Amino acid sequence: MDYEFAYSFKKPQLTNNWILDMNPLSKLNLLIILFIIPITVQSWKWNVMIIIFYFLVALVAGCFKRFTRLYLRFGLMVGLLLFVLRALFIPGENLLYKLWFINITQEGVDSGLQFSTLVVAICGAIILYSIVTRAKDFMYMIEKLGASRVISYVILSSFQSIIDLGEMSKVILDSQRARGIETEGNIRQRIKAFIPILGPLFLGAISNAEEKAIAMDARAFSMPIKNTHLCHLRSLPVGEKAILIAANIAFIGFVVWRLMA
Amino acid sequence: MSYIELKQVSYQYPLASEWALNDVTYSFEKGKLYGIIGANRGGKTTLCNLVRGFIPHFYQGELMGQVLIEGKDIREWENHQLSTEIGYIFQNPFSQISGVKETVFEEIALGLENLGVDKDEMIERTIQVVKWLKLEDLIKKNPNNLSGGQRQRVAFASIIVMNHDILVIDEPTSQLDPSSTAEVFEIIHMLKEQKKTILLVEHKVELIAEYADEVLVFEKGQIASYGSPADILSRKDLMERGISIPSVALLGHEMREKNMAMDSIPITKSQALEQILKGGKNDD
Amino acid sequence: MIELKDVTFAYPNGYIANENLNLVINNGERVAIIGQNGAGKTTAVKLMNRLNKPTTGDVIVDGNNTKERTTAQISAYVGYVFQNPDEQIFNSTVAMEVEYMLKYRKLDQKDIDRRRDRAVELTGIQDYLKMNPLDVPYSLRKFITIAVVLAMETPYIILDEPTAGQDLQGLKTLSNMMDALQDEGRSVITITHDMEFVADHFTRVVAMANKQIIADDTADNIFWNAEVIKEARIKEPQIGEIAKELGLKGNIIHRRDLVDALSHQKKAFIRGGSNEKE
Amino acid sequence: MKQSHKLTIFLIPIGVAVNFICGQIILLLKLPIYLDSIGTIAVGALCGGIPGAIVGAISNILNSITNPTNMAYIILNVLFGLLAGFLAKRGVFNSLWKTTLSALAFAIVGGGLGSRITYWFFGGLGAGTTGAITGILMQMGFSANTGVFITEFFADILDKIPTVIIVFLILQRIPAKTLVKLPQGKLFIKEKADTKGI
Repeated sequence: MDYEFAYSFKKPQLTNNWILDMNPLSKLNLLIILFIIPITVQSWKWNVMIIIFYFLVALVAGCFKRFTRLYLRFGLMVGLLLFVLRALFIPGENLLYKLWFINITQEGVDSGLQFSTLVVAICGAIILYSIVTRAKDFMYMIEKLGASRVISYVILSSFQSIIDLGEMSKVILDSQRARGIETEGNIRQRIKAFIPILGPLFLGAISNAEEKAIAMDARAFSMPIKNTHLCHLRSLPVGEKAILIAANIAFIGFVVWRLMA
Repeated sequence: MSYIELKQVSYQYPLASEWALNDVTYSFEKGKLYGIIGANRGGKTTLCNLVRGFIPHFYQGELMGQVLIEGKDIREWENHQLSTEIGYIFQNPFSQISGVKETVFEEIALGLENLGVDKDEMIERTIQVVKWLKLEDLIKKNPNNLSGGQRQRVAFASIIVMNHDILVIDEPTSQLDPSSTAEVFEIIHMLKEQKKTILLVEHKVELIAEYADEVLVFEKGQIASYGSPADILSRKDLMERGISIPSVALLGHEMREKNMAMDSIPITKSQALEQILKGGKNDD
Repeated sequence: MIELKDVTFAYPNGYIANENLNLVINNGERVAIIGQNGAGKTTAVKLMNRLNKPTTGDVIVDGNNTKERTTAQISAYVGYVFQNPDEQIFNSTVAMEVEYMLKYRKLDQKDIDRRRDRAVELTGIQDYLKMNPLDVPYSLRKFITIAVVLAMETPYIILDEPTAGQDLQGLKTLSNMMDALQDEGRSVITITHDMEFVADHFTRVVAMANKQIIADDTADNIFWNAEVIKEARIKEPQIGEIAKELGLKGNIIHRRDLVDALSHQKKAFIRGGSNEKE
Repeated sequence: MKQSHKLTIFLIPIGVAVNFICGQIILLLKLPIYLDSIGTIAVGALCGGIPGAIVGAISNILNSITNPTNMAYIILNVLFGLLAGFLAKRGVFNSLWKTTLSALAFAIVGGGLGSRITYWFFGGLGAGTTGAITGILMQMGFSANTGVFITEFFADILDKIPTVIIVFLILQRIPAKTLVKLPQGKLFIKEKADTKGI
């Protein structure tokens, strides 16, 4: 028996990385600040600085690889596209290049740079938050704020359902292939294969949901009392509280200053 | 003393044209293991749903007669009260895992969280169950990645940790291989030794013969026969009605037909061996 | 004929599920594949209809190397009934489910009717044709997916755990169905944990353990082979266990044989038996 | 908690997962459509507008983890769920032609309101193929406002027609014994339903 593991639940679940261990709501607070700054500043240089800052945070939090993979993909797919669209299509006075019926203008390029860095900077806050915060910790805090365990359950089991149904769809694909349904043929055949895959997936999932409802009920899921938690988070350390207060005051000061200017 | 009592109970599922249970009267006593057998659609699972209160609390439909749990009508029990009184385990190992916990240890403790048990007690009780069911190797694993047999053992642990006096177990092994089946039956055996009241639906009559105190045969929504395993499972006429009996019981009948001495029809392997050896000696 | 020649199968992630499988299944043969979960039974039968493509070695189905065909093409030869019927059913009535592939293959209506009626008769689901398949009880739902495969009239039929959750009536239907198929010269390959079912209905048994075929023999030889039983972690039929404990000879696994042996060799076994007991 | 609502709790995650998995199936079958609101509309139809809206909202939030610009459109997914619940009550999903017509209603939300959102948040040029088409329309002389409406409305109706037809086909196939347990399930039970005991 691994008592060390079993008794580890007595203590708060810590990773010993101060960013990861920060309270989910503190992190949320800080990232909301980072979310709003680009909107108030409206300068692509600031946006770039904030974007670089996200990478640093990810590095310190030890999630550099995971964050970079997600963020780069987003930057390339969405950020780049937003830039290109504006550069190509926004009309203006200063023509840089003419291509068939498309006019690339200085105004377009400027607006593209401004807008795409803004979107990437804002979205970085959300992506970073999803990387440095575990869903179950976030839900724990939401429950502490008074939400019912049903809400946590629905959100957390959505994640697992995506995995489970993904696995299930592979099995179903196999079973329909085995039956003779062509899934690699021409487009008509492939369209025809959609219902035979989605049908059993959805119908099976519903009957599983029925069983799950019963199974969870058997485990007192419908108990009308407040539940306890095996895993808990530590209460806010003084240092973290201080950082939060300082950051919020600085932020409000900053916004006021920008509005005055 | 009767613990669970059914008085002239009939039940029809919504939209169904037939009664799933039809005028069933029986009383279950405390601390016994009831083996429930019968052909499919005989009413076994309906009985489980009824005793656990899923009928009428989850399934609608028409319920007549009375189901009394500890003397109180099932309709008067709140559903959540029943979840603290009666444990329920069923065949599909996959839908019994919550899907929201990352380790088996947390999965097992989930029911205690819902009951509002405080953390220290929760940890102790979970440890106890883990040790009791020999799940030590699994506690750190993700319950969503386990095999069917492992999941079923975790499902048992997740219910046992809640410490019910009554357990309703519906075909727990029908999706498992023989070695997992043996593990599950070891668990059921341990529960029986703890004097839990158990209603066990199971197709594998060999196992019912081994473990049950009483056997109920369901047929077309009614209790066709009931009695001790030795009485019921030795009856050859059950076969003709589509209900299996242990192969050693059939062996006993065939030996009798060949005029070989048999004091009684065996229902377990050890009884069969004993009978054969004794019969042989008597003949000698 | 289905032929597995030195087949090894590894998943894309590198995990080897089957090693050096060599197996020949002839037309009209009935084969049970046994062994505990994880032994590689399901991956092995999936090689037969190309759901799994051999990593090395070849699988030949009636002259077709599965490497050169799609699963949908091989499905004209090998019918496969999955363990869980709910992973396949999607039509709104049982009849539509059984007819779906026949219509997909654009057979003429007369042929469709004939095949459907035959498949439905063999599986005993006549009364349910107009129902939603998911309203049909689970144990019978399995027979719907069997009927779907039977209607394809393939020379080879693979059944994955057909006995799970079946009662005596279900077992009887299965047994009659297998007899009828064999009479038509079709092969049935069954994965099962139910050793009584194997003892009663199969002569040829393939035992698997640890990704490999460890024995391919008659049922009685398999159940009397202590090493195979141990390695494949099988629970042998009770009759066999009793015969063994009594020290009887002749690889007995059937009730009738045990009764015969007991009535004929009474003296012999008593000596053997009492020696053991005392 | 009412019995019928109990099952809803467990269907919401399923709806979310179906929204995601449809995308994966489309990818597997290499089909040129999105179909990312089947789960939302199906749950909306079966369990009511609010559960549908919750499925839409959760799906949108999870989608936003990889592409946060989706967050701007969360209201659309919420409205799809509500609309599905409403239309189901009006019996729309009980006939194929009404269902097909309902694609128009979904496209007015998805394309109409969606194009407003693209206009407000992204000046009409959102990220994605529709953005490129809008751009071309703008070059051809349409205003950003009109351009984005035209492209997104037509893109959306192309997506919603197969979506609602698939939802219709799925709803038809749900067994009566399950339908009776869902809040709006009774709307889909056919009259001569015949189920034998379980």
